[in-house]
Amino acid sequence: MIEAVDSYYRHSNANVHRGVYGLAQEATDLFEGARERIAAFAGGETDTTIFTRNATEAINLVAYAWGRSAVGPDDAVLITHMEHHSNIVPWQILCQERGARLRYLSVTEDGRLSLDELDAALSDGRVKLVAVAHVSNVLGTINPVAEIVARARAAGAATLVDGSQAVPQMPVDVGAIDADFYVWTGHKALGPTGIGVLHGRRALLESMPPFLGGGDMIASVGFESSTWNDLPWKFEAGTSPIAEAVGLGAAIDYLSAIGMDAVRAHERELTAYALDRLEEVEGVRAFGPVDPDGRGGVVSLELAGIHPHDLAEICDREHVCIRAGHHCAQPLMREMGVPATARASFHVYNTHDDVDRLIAALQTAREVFAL
Amino acid sequence: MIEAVDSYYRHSNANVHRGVYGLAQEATDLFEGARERIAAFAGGETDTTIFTRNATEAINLVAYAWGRSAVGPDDAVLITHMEHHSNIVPWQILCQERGARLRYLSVTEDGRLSLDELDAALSDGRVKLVAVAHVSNVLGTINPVAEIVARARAAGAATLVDGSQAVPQMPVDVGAIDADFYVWTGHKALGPTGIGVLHGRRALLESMPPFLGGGDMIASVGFESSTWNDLPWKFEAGTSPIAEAVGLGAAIDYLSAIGMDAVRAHERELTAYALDRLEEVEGVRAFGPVDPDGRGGVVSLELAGIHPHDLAEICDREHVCIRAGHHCAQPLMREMGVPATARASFHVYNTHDDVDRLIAALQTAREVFAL
Amino acid sequence: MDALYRDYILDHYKNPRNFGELDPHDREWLDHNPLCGDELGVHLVVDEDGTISDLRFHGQGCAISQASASIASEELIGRKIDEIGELSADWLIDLLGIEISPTRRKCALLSLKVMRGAATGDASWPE
Amino acid sequence: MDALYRDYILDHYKNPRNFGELDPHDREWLDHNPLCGDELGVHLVVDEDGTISDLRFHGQGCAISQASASIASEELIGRKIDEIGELSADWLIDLLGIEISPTRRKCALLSLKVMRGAATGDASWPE
Ligand SMILES: Cc1ncc(COP(=O)(O)O)c(C=O)c1O
Ligand SMILES: Cc1ncc(COP(=O)(O)O)c(C=O)c1O
Repeated sequence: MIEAVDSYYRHSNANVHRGVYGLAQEATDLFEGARERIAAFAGGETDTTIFTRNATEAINLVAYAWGRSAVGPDDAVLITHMEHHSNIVPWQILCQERGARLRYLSVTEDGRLSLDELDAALSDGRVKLVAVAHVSNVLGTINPVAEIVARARAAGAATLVDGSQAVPQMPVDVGAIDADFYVWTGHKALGPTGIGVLHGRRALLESMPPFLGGGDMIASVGFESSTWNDLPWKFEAGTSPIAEAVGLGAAIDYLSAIGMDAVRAHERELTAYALDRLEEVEGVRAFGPVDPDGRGGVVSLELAGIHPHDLAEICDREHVCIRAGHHCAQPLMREMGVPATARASFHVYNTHDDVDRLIAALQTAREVFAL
Repeated sequence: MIEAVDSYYRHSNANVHRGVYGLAQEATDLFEGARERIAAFAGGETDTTIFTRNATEAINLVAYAWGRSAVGPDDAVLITHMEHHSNIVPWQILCQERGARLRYLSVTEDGRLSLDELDAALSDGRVKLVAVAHVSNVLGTINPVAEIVARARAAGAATLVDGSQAVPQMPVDVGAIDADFYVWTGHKALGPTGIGVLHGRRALLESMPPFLGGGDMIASVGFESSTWNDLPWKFEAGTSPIAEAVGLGAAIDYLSAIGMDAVRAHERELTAYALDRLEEVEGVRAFGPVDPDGRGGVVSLELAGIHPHDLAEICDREHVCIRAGHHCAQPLMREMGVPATARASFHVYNTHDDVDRLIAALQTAREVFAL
Repeated sequence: MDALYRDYILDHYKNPRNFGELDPHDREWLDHNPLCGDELGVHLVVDEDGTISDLRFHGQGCAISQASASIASEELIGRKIDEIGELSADWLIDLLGIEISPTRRKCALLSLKVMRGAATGDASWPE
Repeated sequence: MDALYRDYILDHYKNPRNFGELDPHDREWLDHNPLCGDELGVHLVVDEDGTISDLRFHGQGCAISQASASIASEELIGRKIDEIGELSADWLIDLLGIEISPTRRKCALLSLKVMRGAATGDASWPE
């Protein structure tokens, strides 16, 4: 990935879509070629695959360009207690602006959603959108998104799936999930910062007004008004994240070469091993589903008597990187009754050794804290 | 710049602002350190210097978060015929949505704005915002933005200056210009794609609602509503353009080392030389101010009998990169009565030789077209 | 001699055949190349038996797009309107007789796109 | 022995002094550390002559922020409320007696920020 970004800047650095000279053409080919591969990687179509700055911007794009006209007073937006702030705050802002209600699905003791509760929430017909994470960034839960989408659609609601944690760690086919909007983010998929992806349903994208106005998203600009470019460019204003797309393209090539089935198997295996070994450490509680088949490669935990913040500091000294905090999921923290958690993430580059070192670091922390 | 991005990814790749471990701290320091230097480079303050995806997003941020409440029916937004689409389309969308009027200042024969016309346009007190380019990307015109800002303020209008072309090529002091909003873009300043900059007046930024909702821009997230983070993060939702900021930081360090006075002198000198030599080529018309003191380092031209598109193709074969097209300034093209122009840009890495090669390429084009 | 800007291409560019408008006309179509802003419009007069009896194009663009329109116009007058939908990108590029790089392909094909649009209402790019 | 998590720091963390609330109280302040979410609130009772006669803090956070609040609370009871605004970051860090890395600085200083806020209304971070 680093090599691809680097080589782009050294050899093909010219603005895409503009000018006829050779360098610009090369940049366009690299950029649009990356789009094609990135779309295919997630099972999407090229021209309904829109590049944004990150997943957050992709969700806001939907909240502004689709939500401002589709959600009105008395309507509701349904999200869940396990969402990332990026999939909460845009809907709070939308609902406040439009006088709509924000509803939440709760999370069970073992970190899952209930389809019965979903049906109940949909039953009064007010829900215009269901927005849900494919994989929780705190609990690791893999949600049954295809089923959720089907039930929402049957109830007349549109759907947005936040795949930021899913796309990097398991085979994802957005065509099969069939949500109206599916978003993910580059930097979680071993790609660079500065790029996110929105796969949208063509009919919706075509009927939506644009979000950001500016260069590239127009067909022609008159004095009073303008006409919009075709998909996907209608939603990509200004200079595109060219190097970022090239870098993300290289990242998904790397993941494809390993094979997403293999990536998933590896993460399942490491997570299962970690859940097992964590039981050895006194005072540890791991959040989320107990069955490794139902969860991705993150484990959030709490160690009685040690604040997550201190735990992360001690692990860091032992060269084990874990993240402590609310993980941009304050509502979930509140529901779980903890101020924060410590979270270990596993990916293709991690091994059983890393899990062993984590366990050792947790034991060290207990010693430091004289527990 | 490439080295800085590369080294960031290799050595400090961790999400900013999150987690206590060392890598994250290092990334935060790099990112916020880059913000400090980038702000100082343009004469802005650190915490009112907001990173966006590009200049386009910065302008849209203002149009949404400030414009939606500040501009109402019967109000007007005043822009000019020489704006880039990025500084036109967001205002068209805003005006259409709010029932406001979009007014234009015209461009004189020699590519300049008239302050008298500005005063006349402001005189009825309806103008709520004046948005103007600091330097035109087509004509090269350096607009008297401090004067424009002062007159707009006296008439009760807010101001936005699009400095995308100015910051890279001349000393800019946004404090002295004193516009309410000043935006620019990274990739024009020898920096990476995927980053733009908004310098905003503190009082306005504090009173504006946020634009994009999500991670990092919140102080705390409740179930129904949230509270916002301090400046500048209130306007930076989701994962920040970390590598991009580091890269842009390196780019401005490079420019600072040369010295922006020296950069400006070099570009002035090359532009003057180019304007001189262009007179040798039969049929050439150069657009924009004739006095090199009043213009930056771009020269748009037309060559009678050869479409700009063909001109760019022939120059490309001669290894001279010029851009042909509307340069995201269709209204200006219409005003100038041309479908497109060919444009040469000069920067620190260009020399008199490059100008000579341009002139030779134009002569070759005339031969190919048997003129 | 230049491989792209051949004499006859430049000749068609400088002296376009069938340039202008037709009033009245039976069919018309207007389109542009979003990459470079070239615009091309066409007017057709169609006989009762479906023959294109007259055709004029107007607009502005580069040498390739203008010459392409001029050359194509000569070929299309006298053809049946039903045939136009069948004409492929290759047909036109062969007709032009020059090597078209991927970058300039849309310049060359805009004329066929517009003429096909007028004949069939199909707004897609010729393949 | 650990240079950061010294015995007396852990002792203050595990057995915080002056933890809780005071009702009634004369002054209160609540704030948090945006980096990690630590929250700290404080209640003060102030004598007629301006002496802090009682103080309780509540909230949750890491060992450093809790121990810092506990240690500071012992120092502040009995002081004049007017003095609190003068107390510097260095004063508190010296008091803690441990080496604070830049990353943990805000953890250590949150207690002083909150206590200063209650005394003076100043919401800035101590320098
Ligand atoms: C004057 C001007 N404004 C705005 C822009 C838009 O910049 P960006 O595409 O990075 O948003 C540009 C550059 O392309 C420009 O030259
Ligand atoms: C589940 C989930 N949603 C959304 C995001 C937001 O991604 P970004 O910050 O790149 O917009 C993240 C990652 O940080 C995430 O884990």
